[in-house]
Amino acid sequence: MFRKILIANRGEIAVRILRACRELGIRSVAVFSEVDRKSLHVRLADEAYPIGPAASGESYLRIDKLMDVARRAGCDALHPGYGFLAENPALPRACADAGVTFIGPSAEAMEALGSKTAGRQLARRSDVPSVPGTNDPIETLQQAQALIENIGLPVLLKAVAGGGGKGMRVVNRLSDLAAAFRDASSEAQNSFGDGRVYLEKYLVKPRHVEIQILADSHGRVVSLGERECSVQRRHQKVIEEAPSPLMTSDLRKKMGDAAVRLARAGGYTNAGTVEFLVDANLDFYFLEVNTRLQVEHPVTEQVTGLDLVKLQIAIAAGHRLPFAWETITPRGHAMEVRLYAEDPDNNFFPSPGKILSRHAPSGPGIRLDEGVYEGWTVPNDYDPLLSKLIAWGNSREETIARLRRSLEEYTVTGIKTNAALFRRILAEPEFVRGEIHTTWLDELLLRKHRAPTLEQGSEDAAAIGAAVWQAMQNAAASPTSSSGASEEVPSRWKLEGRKQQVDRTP
Amino acid sequence: MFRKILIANRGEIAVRILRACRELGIRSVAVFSEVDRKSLHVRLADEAYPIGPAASGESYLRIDKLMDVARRAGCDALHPGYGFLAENPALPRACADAGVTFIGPSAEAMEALGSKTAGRQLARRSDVPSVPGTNDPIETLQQAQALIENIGLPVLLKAVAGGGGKGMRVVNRLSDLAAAFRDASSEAQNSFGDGRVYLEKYLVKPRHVEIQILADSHGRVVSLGERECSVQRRHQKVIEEAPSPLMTSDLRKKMGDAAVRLARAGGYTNAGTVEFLVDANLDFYFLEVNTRLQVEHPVTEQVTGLDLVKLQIAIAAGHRLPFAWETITPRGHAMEVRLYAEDPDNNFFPSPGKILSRHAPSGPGIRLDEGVYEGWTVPNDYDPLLSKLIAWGNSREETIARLRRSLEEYTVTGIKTNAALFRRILAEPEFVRGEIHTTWLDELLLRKHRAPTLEQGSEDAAAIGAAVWQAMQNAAASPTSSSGASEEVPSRWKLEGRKQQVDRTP
Amino acid sequence: MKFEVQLASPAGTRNYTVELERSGDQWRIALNGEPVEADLVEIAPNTLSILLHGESHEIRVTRSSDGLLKIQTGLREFTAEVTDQRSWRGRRLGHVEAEGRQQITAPMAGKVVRVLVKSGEKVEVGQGLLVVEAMKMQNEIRSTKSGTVERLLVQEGQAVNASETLAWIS
Amino acid sequence: MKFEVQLASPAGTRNYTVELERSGDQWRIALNGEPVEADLVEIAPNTLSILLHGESHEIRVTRSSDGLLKIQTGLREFTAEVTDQRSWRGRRLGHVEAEGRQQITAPMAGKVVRVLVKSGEKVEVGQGLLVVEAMKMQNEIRSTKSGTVERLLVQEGQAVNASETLAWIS
Repeated sequence: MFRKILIANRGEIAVRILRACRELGIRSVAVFSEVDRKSLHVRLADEAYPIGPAASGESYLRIDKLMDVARRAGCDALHPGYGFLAENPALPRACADAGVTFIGPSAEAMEALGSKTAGRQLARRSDVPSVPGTNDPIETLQQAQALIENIGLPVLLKAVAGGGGKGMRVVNRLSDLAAAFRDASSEAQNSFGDGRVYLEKYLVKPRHVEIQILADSHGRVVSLGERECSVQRRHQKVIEEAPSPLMTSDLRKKMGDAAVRLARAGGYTNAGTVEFLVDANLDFYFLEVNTRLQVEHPVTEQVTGLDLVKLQIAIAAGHRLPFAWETITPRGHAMEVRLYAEDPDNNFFPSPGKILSRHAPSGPGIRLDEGVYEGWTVPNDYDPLLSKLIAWGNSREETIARLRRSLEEYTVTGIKTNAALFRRILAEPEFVRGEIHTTWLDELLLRKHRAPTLEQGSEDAAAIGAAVWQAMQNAAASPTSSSGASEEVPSRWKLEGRKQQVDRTP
Repeated sequence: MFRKILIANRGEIAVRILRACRELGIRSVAVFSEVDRKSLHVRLADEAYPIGPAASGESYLRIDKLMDVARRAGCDALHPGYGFLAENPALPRACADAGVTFIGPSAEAMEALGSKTAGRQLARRSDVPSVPGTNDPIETLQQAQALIENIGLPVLLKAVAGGGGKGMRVVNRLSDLAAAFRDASSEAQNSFGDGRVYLEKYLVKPRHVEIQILADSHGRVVSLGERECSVQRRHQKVIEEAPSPLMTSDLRKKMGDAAVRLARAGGYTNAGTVEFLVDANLDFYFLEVNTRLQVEHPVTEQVTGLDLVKLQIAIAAGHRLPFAWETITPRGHAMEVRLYAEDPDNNFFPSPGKILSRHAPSGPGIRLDEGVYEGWTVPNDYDPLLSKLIAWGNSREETIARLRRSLEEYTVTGIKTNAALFRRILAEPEFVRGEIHTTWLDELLLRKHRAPTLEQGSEDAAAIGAAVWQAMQNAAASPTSSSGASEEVPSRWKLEGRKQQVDRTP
Repeated sequence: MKFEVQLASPAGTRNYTVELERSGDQWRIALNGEPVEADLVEIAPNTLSILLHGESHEIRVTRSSDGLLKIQTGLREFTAEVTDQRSWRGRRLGHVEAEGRQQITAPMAGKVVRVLVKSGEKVEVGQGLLVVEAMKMQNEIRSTKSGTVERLLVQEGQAVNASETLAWIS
Repeated sequence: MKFEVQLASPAGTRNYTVELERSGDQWRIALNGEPVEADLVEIAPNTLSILLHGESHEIRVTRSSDGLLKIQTGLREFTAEVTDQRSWRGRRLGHVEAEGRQQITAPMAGKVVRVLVKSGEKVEVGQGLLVVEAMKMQNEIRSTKSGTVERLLVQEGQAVNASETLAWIS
């Protein structure tokens, strides 16, 4: 087993990985950019080293700096997490050169499966059905137009190197193509350092269902079952669950077999995810392979009882997958919501800043994977993912009830979060019935939102609270305040002054 | 199903119950004494009502006040939690009179099984082996002496109404009897309002193993398997786990059958626990029945996947236990540590006070049931239980690793906690091998404690941290400090002044 | 003390009169002229627990940059304006129409990655004006009125702060 | 600035010299005369994160009532006395013996539920003197020396505060 693992990431996933290291008795080494010195992963790691300025291109994406830390700290393995360099074959190559074990697939398997276009080619050869589209990156607008004439609109532009909804644009009209191509390409360049995009047919109202696989270096490949991730906003998953509400044991077997076949064909090792779209006829189409740990891996952990990060480490260390895992049966239902620092009332604009206070939920069936704490400042430079709130229950119904309950307990002040979005989604009858698809949420958000029915008491309490808070502020600001009666005059003048500065209303 | 449940308790268990209510869509009504106005259960409940001064005899033990709140708030059911009135038959009687459903057994079943002496009588009649001792409360010292001559020393004095290690004393020498009798009786009187004690043979190095049962009002009684609670300090459980490391499927079946037999004989309904001692030959002896939810119920929940509080509510509402639960199979291993506000370096003296800061662990396999938050003042008037930290893992080994990892993340300042005790226990080879018994921890604490081997770096960091903290304090206190160089002179004088006030050393 | 409180949320705007009298640690409270049974304590800075006729509510208050208060309850958020009654001048939230010159401001700190319009160009309400990247997401900033781009104050590649003016639409 | 730091824990007592020089947000640090590579930031009030030769440590500091510091690290706790070197007068933690008159103080607030000795009675070190109930537990307060109960300052049923003197043993 390894002695010391370099965690080439930040935020909640770095914390997740160092927890696994600690449970295995392996030392964890964190890296941090200038704005991450106070981040939770630095606080909790055994060791931590600076790797440069905030911009990820100057820090978390710098393979040379990571290798430098690995050498300096004497690491014998490296875990890439997700995002940043996790799907860049240059990282496992650099690790091999430095004699550091990369916890993930080989560079060759990454190239064979991870690149969206190569993955599609391999799927075709492995008899795994895939969505009609290009097999190669698009180089010119003319090329894209020619393809669209072939397969018809709508189409989806996607980053070759991408994931997480970035560098992705739907094209409904030919006139939108140029702008979409430019946007997708530039976002891909900024996010992954690779601006190439490809194009595929955009299925209408499909469901996103993915298969988690594990493959050891002794030829065993197993499927751990599916996750449904159809609730997406602008192609970004926001809720994931296992099992999928639409799943039948027959379909699960077929999709699992297809995923295992594809992984075998690509010589894949370690944890990976094969993403599919499923249509109304329960026909499934290969989408892409994520050659790394997924953000949503906890839902699989909660229903299987397995620790995927520990299994990744064991596989990288050359251990065999015990046969028992091939027959693992899921228990109950798990669901994850991704809490982001963004403002759902204001077009989901990001909301970095200082967390002034927070109350995190806990109790039966609740797991929180996060990289934040009270008093920490969420930087502007990275993903707005704050926390993954994961609920487990005996049934989908109980799981939803627990998520709702824990979202009611969850409070953060100082920054905005999208918690209210989940409160809304979890109350939607369609969601509760499991009738979801990949554009369901975007359509929901276009409908007029009726505010949750609130008893009058809650609004009365807000009015009273606001007045009392103001009275307390006035009293605190006024030096002669403690007796109460004299405080009104100065506070009135303060209010006047403040009111005059307010020159716009929201 | 019920519409509104009165939670006749406080602290973590009140929070646990109100969470179950919320998940079921039932309104929760909290009660609070004067010192509990800011407690978490009051903040999280749907409604909350004051019931008097801090002393529990004037608040949480006042049935009249509880019934008054139930009437005022229109509650149709009452959950007693554990402790306080949970095992007092007067409470279900008062509920019946007020037309409020009591979530627990009938007053008659409580009397038949809950009283330690009546329980022993019933066990004898139900062919359940029990520890030699009295069947009735002891009234005089002479009576006790006569019994001791019969069964021999050592013996254990126990409160008839008791639980949680209170009102309990071991007697090793006849000369200690008088003081032990007085202490046990007075503690029992203070804790339960009932000073009666009884006496039983004190087994040497037995293990404490208890069976969780559920019984509906349609005659079905099921065992949910065992919990081992042998790690105790002064008869107070501090670590509980499921399954028991000593358990065999044969013994589990025998103990489960005995527990079900006893519950049936007592006409028991709702959740209950039958406690046994198990000796080195795997012979088991009935100890007592706890006619309520146990503090340690989460370990059973984690391995069975069941929500015991929701099941209690369903049973009280007249629902049938589905047959499937009878065949439930535990998965993995769960362990709970009880974090108390007490100082393990200072004879475990209680440590109430304000929680200045805290960091609560989370992540895979971790559940935290608690009633505290940063900024809250732990009152001096109740149990020092702050939080129950519960870990689940695929194996006992993984569970212990997760507990250790989460205890390293857990920090509290402002008050002392016994977290360091668990760090010590979880590192003990005997504990890791599962070689524990009910006096194991008390014996461990008598051994000289070698401090955990700490790398020098950690001590260096403490020295540097202390100096920098002091320098920052000096700088903040000195009005001319911001330039740095001039701050030494005033700070030196401040230090001098402070040093002269320090007239004793610890 | 007598306060006018105006609460605004997507569901609408409501006005309340709150009269407060402090006696020791307790507040005596009248809401819209009616005394209410309320017990109010400060749980943490800017967090109040209110028991109102027995119902347990928690209110978190933050002052936003425009001087108004944001009030968070368990499930909802309000914008509140609290004024001492004697300074009440009939001004109401949400009564100012999107008329005249409109200032377009950055909703968060970030980098302008694309400017979609030119000075002098005609724009529709809701039309994209620029794209600001923050937290790895590209966010389109839209016009709040139909009119003409009077002035563009930023260019591509420029870093902007939250609330910084990006353009004027007239 | 130069400080003497004395760290005490059940494992023993150690002395350190820490020299500090502040330059902007950073500290230049020498430990026992040797410069150390350390990066130190304040995470929260009284919580410092220290990267010492790459190792990540977290230190939580609280001042106890006797003026000494309690230092919590992840796994251990120390009592620290920090003194500016020029005021260092050779006074050391733990060097005062249990000699002369001993003051018995309440370790926490609570109620005296039983007094086990009488004034003038001879007691052994470790012998129980009184029982104080706090947080529903009865806690025996023991004599820190062998000698005579010189004075008993409390009686049964009396409430006591933390650190209040309960008795004198001479």
